Amino acid sequence: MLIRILIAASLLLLLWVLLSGHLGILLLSLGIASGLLVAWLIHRLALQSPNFNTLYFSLNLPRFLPWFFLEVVRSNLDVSWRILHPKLPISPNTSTVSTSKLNDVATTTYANCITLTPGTYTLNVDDQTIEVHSLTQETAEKLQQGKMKERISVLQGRLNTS
Amino acid sequence: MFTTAFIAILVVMFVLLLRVALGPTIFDRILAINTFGTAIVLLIALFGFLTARPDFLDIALLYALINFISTIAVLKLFRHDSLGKSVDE
Amino acid sequence: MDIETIINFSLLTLLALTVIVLIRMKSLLAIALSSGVYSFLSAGLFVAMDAVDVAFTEAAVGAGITTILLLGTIAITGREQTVSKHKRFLPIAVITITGAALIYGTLDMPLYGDANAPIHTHVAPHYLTQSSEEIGIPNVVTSVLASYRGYDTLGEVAVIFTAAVGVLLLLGKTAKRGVRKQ
Amino acid sequence: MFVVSWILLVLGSVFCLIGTLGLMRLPDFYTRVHAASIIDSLGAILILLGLITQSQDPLVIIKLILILLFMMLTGPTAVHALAHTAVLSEKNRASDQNSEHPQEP
Repeated sequence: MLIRILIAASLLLLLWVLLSGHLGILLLSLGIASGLLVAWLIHRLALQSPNFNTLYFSLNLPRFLPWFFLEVVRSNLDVSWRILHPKLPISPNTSTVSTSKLNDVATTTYANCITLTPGTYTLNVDDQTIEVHSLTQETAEKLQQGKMKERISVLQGRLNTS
Repeated sequence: MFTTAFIAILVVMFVLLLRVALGPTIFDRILAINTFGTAIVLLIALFGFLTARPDFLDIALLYALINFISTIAVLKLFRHDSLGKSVDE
Repeated sequence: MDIETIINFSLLTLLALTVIVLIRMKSLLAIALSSGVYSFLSAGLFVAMDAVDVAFTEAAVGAGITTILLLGTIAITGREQTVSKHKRFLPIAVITITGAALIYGTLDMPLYGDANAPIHTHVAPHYLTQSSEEIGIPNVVTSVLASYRGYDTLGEVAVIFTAAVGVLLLLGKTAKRGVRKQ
Repeated sequence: MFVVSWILLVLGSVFCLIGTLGLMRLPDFYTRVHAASIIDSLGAILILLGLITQSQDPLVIIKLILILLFMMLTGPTAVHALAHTAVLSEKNRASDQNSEHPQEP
């Protein structure tokens, strides 16, 4: 427990230094104090996830981000084109995609990635499925093919697919 | 250069305010207000560069966080009729 | 017209429009959120006037805490505005007279940005040049508030604390009654 | 570098403007969310990237990256919460009308 608080506190201290840019003794000690306080508050709120999946996940993230950024650009262009088109060629609909084999962190990431790409956003998340609102039929079908889910399930690693 | 982006953001803010005024549902208004927060963050970040003193970014940072909190608070109130209840109910 | 003037005018126009929108709306939830927009805009104006610290406070208090407090109040009372049947003449008269008096008061103030204004020639140069040696904190406003005017700040904090206790008592009491009802 | 930053900023502004156009043009709340997310995603990303390529101070770059990070983390959560609540309240209203006993708020 204590180790975890200390890890969180040192991460927060790093953030403090990055944001302030001052390295005086007074300011650093204030930073250490506030880092410890916030880490303790986070611990009390029980906001920390119970395992180290998150860490593993974050380390894998750089492999996913370039592809995801391209996907964001592509969907932005698509939605922009539809908005600019004089006839507004949209066919709004809701569909569900399955989140089987994804752990909690991966499910959250999946839902957030769906929302971040314009053209789709999540309406509801439960244990097995995500309910998605899509601007057009095509984007819904594209999501059903599950390319994004594949990439995210690679992220969480093959060992902890529970 | 920054002026172009700055004026674009100002136009965006005017239109968003129009959406807040028009509604029609409360969710349209909340959506517009949430996006308004994004626009303000971008505006302040741009302003720092426009005047060649990017010290204002701390405020933009603070706004990016506060905007989120107030949106979540109003939605929690909408769903539970109270701010005090826990989400698990 | 330079860019700063355009910025100031646009932000002030947006501020005025926000107020009109606020007055026209009936849903209190939407009004509470839109008052957040008002705070955001006025803080943007403070940034444009170089009052970064005021902008910081406005962002945290105006857009953050005030919105939450307003929402907490709405949760206890009701979501729709009840139109009052009072006469409108008296409030308008009071507001007009107060506004006129305030504008009359500003006529005596030095021009905006005037380098020879009293505030810029009295103690401000000392604070600006000496505070990093005397206090050792990078932010001048912080060292003015926490050290040069420490007693003043202590009084302010006492006032704010009293106000916070009052608000919490008001909100907390009714919330307990709500629990009993269930 | 200057040209890159200029292109990024202008493109970001264009996407923001398209997003607001969509906010006015699209027919109902559920479709307008898509338009708003253009501003939140590519509009914000491009403008902030444009600023990042413009600045030399590493502290400023770190702050801009943090702003981008916070936006990318909080934006979708807020949008999801909004859409979810909209769906719920629509369902509530429908069930209220069916039972013809509207609940007191």
